[in-house]
Amino acid sequence: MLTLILLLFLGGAIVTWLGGKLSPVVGDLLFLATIIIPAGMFFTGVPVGEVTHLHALGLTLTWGLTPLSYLFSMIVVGLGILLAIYAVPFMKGKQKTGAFYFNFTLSVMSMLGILASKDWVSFFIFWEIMTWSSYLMVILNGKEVQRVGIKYFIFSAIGAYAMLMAMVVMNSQLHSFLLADTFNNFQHLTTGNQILIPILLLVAFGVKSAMMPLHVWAPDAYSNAPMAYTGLFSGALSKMGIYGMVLVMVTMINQLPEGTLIRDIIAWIGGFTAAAATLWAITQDDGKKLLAWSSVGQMGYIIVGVAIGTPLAMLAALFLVVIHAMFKGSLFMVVGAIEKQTGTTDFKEVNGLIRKMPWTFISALISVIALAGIPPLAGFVSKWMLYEALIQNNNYILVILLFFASTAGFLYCYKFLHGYFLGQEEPEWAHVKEAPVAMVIPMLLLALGTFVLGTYPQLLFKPIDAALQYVGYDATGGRLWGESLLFSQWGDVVTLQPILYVVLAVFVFFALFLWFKGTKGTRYVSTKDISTSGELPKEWENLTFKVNFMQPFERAIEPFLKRQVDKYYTAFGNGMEALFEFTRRIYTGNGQTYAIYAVLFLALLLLFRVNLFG
Amino acid sequence: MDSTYFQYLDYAVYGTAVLVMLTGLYAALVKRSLLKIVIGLSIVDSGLNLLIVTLGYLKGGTAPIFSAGYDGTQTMVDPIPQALVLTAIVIGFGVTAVALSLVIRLWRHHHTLYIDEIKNLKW
Amino acid sequence: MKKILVLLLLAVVGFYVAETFFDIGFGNSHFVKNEAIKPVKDIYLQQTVQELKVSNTVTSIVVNFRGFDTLGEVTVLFLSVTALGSILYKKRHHVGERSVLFSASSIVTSGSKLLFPAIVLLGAYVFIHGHLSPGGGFQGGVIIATGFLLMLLAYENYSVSHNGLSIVESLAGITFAGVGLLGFMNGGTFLQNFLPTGVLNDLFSGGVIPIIYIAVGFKVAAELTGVIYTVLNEKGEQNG
Amino acid sequence: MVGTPVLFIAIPLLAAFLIPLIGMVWKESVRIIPGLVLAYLLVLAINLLSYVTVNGPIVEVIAGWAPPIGINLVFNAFSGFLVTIMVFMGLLVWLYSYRFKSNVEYEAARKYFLLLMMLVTGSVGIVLTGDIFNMFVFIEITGISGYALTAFYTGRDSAEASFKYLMMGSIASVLLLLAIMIIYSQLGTLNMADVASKMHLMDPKLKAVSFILFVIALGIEAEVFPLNGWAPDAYAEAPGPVGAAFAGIVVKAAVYALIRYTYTIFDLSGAFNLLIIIGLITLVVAEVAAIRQEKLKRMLAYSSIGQMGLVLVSFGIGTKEGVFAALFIMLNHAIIKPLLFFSGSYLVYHSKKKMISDVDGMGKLAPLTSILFTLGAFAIVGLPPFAGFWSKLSFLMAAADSNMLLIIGLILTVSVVELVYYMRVVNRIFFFKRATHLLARRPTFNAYVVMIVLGLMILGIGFYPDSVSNYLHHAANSLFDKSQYIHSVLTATIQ
Amino acid sequence: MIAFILILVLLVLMIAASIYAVRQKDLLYAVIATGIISLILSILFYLLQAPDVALTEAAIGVALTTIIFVITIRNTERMEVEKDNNNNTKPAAK
Repeated sequence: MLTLILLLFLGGAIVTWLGGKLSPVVGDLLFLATIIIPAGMFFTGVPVGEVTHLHALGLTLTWGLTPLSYLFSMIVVGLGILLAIYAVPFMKGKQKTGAFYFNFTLSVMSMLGILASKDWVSFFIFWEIMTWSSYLMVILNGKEVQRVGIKYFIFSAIGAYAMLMAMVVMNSQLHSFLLADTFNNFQHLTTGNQILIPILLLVAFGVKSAMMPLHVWAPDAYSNAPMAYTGLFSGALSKMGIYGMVLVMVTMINQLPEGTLIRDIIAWIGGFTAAAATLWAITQDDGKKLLAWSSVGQMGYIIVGVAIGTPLAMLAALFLVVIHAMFKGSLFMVVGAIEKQTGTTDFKEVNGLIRKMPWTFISALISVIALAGIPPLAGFVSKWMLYEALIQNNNYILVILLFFASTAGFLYCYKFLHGYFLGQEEPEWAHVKEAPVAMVIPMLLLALGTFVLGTYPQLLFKPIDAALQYVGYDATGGRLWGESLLFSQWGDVVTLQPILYVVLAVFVFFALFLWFKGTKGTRYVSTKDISTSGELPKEWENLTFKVNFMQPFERAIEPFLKRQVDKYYTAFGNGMEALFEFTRRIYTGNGQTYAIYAVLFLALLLLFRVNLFG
Repeated sequence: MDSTYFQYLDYAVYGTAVLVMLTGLYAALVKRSLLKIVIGLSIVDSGLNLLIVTLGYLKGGTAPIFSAGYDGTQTMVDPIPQALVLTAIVIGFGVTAVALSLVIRLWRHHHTLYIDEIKNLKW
Repeated sequence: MKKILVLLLLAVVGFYVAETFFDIGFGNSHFVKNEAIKPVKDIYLQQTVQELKVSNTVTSIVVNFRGFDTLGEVTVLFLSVTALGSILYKKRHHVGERSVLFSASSIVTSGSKLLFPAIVLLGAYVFIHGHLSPGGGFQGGVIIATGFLLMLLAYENYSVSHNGLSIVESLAGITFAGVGLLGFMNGGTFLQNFLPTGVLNDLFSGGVIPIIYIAVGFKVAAELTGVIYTVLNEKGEQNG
Repeated sequence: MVGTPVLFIAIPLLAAFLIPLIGMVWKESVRIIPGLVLAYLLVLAINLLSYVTVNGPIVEVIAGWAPPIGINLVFNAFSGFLVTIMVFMGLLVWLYSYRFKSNVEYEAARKYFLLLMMLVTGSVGIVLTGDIFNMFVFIEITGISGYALTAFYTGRDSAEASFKYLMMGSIASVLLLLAIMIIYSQLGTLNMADVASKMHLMDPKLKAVSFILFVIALGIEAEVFPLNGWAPDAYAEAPGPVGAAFAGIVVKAAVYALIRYTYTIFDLSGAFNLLIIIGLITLVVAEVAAIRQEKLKRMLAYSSIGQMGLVLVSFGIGTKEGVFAALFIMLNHAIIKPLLFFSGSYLVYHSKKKMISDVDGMGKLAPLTSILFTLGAFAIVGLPPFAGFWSKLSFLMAAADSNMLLIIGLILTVSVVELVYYMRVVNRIFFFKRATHLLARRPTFNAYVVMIVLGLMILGIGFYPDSVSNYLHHAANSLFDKSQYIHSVLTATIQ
Repeated sequence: MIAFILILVLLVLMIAASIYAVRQKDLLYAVIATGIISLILSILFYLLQAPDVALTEAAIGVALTTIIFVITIRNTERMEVEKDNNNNTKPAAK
């Protein structure tokens, strides 16, 4: 069944691509069918625990789902379907639709494949398919392909090759590629490899989950890919790194004496990622970039949770994994819709869309609230639990760091909301209409999902619980989430509902208030109509008040921003290229020189004959 | 031919062959003219051929031909290196001819045989 | 600087190569003294008389024992003619414009005319008697080619038919390979002798060996003539 | 059995001698006959290969003298496998250039196809022969065909490339003859199996010297690092299909020779380490040089050299898995690199300088060619699920089994470099704006067929690697079983 | 004795000829020197009991190789240009 689903995806991708050549409509329909039919089959037909075997090159490829991967695969499939529906109107009239559909489908397939892999070989195969299909997406719009695309690919390749190395080393000593075998027999590895392999794997997964020194690809790649894909990219694809990290943490690191040290380091890296990425997000003036940095930051939270590794922290992390997929998916869709309708995503240019695109605004609002971690939405639940877990674990400084990140996060949340939707309507955007229904519904659904999960977190806790128990966490009393103050104090059935009702009432009240008050009496001034202290602004000066929106803040954090890792990587890259350039001058172009090399080599070998051959 | 004198030659022939090869190789590696390089390579071939034939030589041996006058007692020199050298000479000639035709082509193209001028392809 | 480096390298290489050959030794049996080592040359020297009835051992090696090498070797020559033609290929042929090495005096021209048949005959003799006396297909072929060379140099307008050359060359080559294949069909292996070997030191002895050597002779003659002809026809743009 | 190995040599030679004759009356024959010959050889190779995998090696005696005396050809699983690849590639190269050269005059076309056929024959001879000196002769046949083909286009700098090639080739043949004679002077035989069985009797000093000479001589042909200066020039300046033939056929033969000497003939333990060292250096330098190239074909050439370095490292591991991986890499390289050369030469066909920047925006003009190029690029850097991945995986597994962690790390690092330069080209093809307005040349029908066949093979091996792994295992076992090789050759009789 | 001296003289001549061929700037003389090397070589072959090889070397090395070298020199340039005076005499590259 699983094989069939993957094959359907693969075949569908090709058929879609070919069909798109015939007629765009056929391509659209085939694309939707390709995503939805196998996805439906996945929900209905794949039992957890069923195992399929394939053989290749003397290796056995084993496929099957575990509770943990089932949790992740629901994100993939769910987000995949919604984004597919969203993508059809989004891509209408654009070029390279065929390539988009093809890579989209392959991405979904490869992610499911990763989750279904029970051995490292197929894990790696799908991992690489995911990498190159997402790479092709990143460069799809043809902007900055050499810089952004290559950067993404280099980092992905470093990660993938680290994984490749780890898996062949494990295989050479344990004679098995099965995930379970390598985890269970981890102790049989030599001591050096016991350190080396988890580090390699953490690098591999750290790249995909944009862990701090390895994150530099992420903001560019996220913002450069088509928005219909970025939701999947940030929401699901980066979660594959988290999936791998969870596996490594609970299986390998736990068996290491140095495990706690590694955990601490990773947790700190995660915390730092969260804080720094948040600061970066604040300074962005482009919605895409802002969300991209925000994604990196959120991954930082998740990494902290996974690294701490107490049941509560894991619970929080996995919860955040799911809802991050939802609200970030929704937000990227929002940006995509704005891009589609207005043609730009720059805060400085777009504003006041609240009336033009109300439904988009509502989904953005809900998602942003979830992102900021404000109760009663789901973001709050996960963050609360994360802080709680950290405090239980005596990681007070880390808590402060995360708290700082979280608070700073409000700034960019506000900036995002304000940038697009609030403020004056510009006449420039008078023609803008609400996005097509097929684009609005997926984002609304996702936004509402965060709402529902904030209210009934048990819906999600149950599968997470199953997953965690599968990877070896003992549940006291059958449910891990009981450890959280949030639920043990207030009971887990009603939980946050009272708060919710109050908030909802206030919300509805304001909505009604605004409805009745209407827009009468509002004075329209140009957004550029600001005091210039007697100096006449020049034509090209953009004096929108959103320019340098956060200037004081930016000035405050300037010293941090100066130290970008990106710069060091670039310098390193340039240095390498210079070295390479130097190296290739060995080939002087003079045939005689080559002949001299040959004689030189001959002389060297003859001189060192004894050392070589005894 | 008196074989006693040949013991003094033990190293002389090999030494000469190697020296001739090295001289040719020196020309091929250092001289700037393409033709000189080809000449050098053909000198290397000469030295090599001498070396190989010398290898097959046996003191007091006769040529490996059972002509009518052969009495069946004399030792014969090793015929195999001779056969190989025969092949090598002909092949060497073929390669030299190709090399010279390339030299002519390069002359046509560059109007110089100075090898430092002929490096459009590099790095 | 470069010269010194090269000299140094050559000294190292020369030292080791010379040392190796001094170790091997000169003029005596240099094969490793061991019962397992039975040098192939002894078998050759024995079998050439007993089996093949060819008195010139080098011939029997070149044509029969290691005849495959020779097939490859004539192929190399054949290829180098082709290569020459391909490398010096020009779209327009300047027929008759040949580089002149020296202006031949009448003595030279008439002398060449007289010498030419003699040289060709000598060449033919050499390759027909290849299995009996020193010489053979290569040597004879080269001698014939020298005859043509003489004619080409002496007579500015002397030309060799390109088609004729390639017909001779092809037929000779086909004879070689064909005889090889006939042996394959008759005796079971490629190039195997399938004719009666006759009596030692007889002109008609050695089975297919003379046939192959004559083919080689024709082929080499045609090919070398072709080489010279091609290069000669390459009239330089300067210095001419 | 349908034929014997000697036909691999005899038939092309016969055809080569026949072509000038038939060409006089029927001009088109000069194009067709080489193709027919290669097709026949392919059928022969496949038949013999399937026979050999079941019944063990075929040892063909030539001129009726059993092995230590005469020359012999050995068609076993290892050599047969390589021969099959080579003949197949030869056929594809022929098919590709069949119309490609249609604008060339009769004389030039005759020479081109003749030389191409002899290039394949020489390489096949190198692989098949069981005699040291005979191998030298075949190396020379290959060499001369190679020089001539490199210099085929008169307009370019091809003569320069060819001259470099010839210079190195001449040095190689001198060293090769020296090495052969040293062996002969000690063991009194030229037969590989015989030499191998007596190698332990040889003075270790002489053994080492002759091995070193062999390594340098064959290393020049196999494009090992300090000896490969000629290679990028020759690849880049030769006509596109010939570059593919070099990558797919000639280098394979040279590597085969090197491996045959290391594994079967010599018994030096340090030889494997030497292979690893030179392989690694070759790999690193070639890939590093490739990333800074401005011309497409040169880049592909350096990449090809790098792959050969990887093959040598893999052989140098010295285990059966290592050999398996090396053969797999060779197979993949033989399929993928020609595809890259074929499609790449069409992508830059319109330009005179053949720069990498000339591929800008070709994705729109020549979508199929571009996609095939991309497929090749993805496959050669080892992205799953294409063919290159499996060979890379098996190589890494073999290396890991021998605990060569540092080497794995180094090779993977170099792979990143490789990825970068291929992806840069792919990006240019699809996402850059065209710089010139010259029209792209449409590939001929034959070229399409060839490229699509290669593309399908890449996909086929990628999705179903078991389709070839059986042959590879047989080949690896056969290379590894030295005593069986010696035995089968020395007991060979006239069939 | 005579053979011994003859061989020695030939060897010395051969080395001398090869060095001359390498050092001579006039390529025509250099080629003739290589022809002389071949000639000496073929005599040496004869003395080393290899008449077949001697014959071949005499025909190919002395006659043919020299001739094609000479033809090539006629078609290209006669004097070798060395680096020392390249500013003056080196033909301008295209």
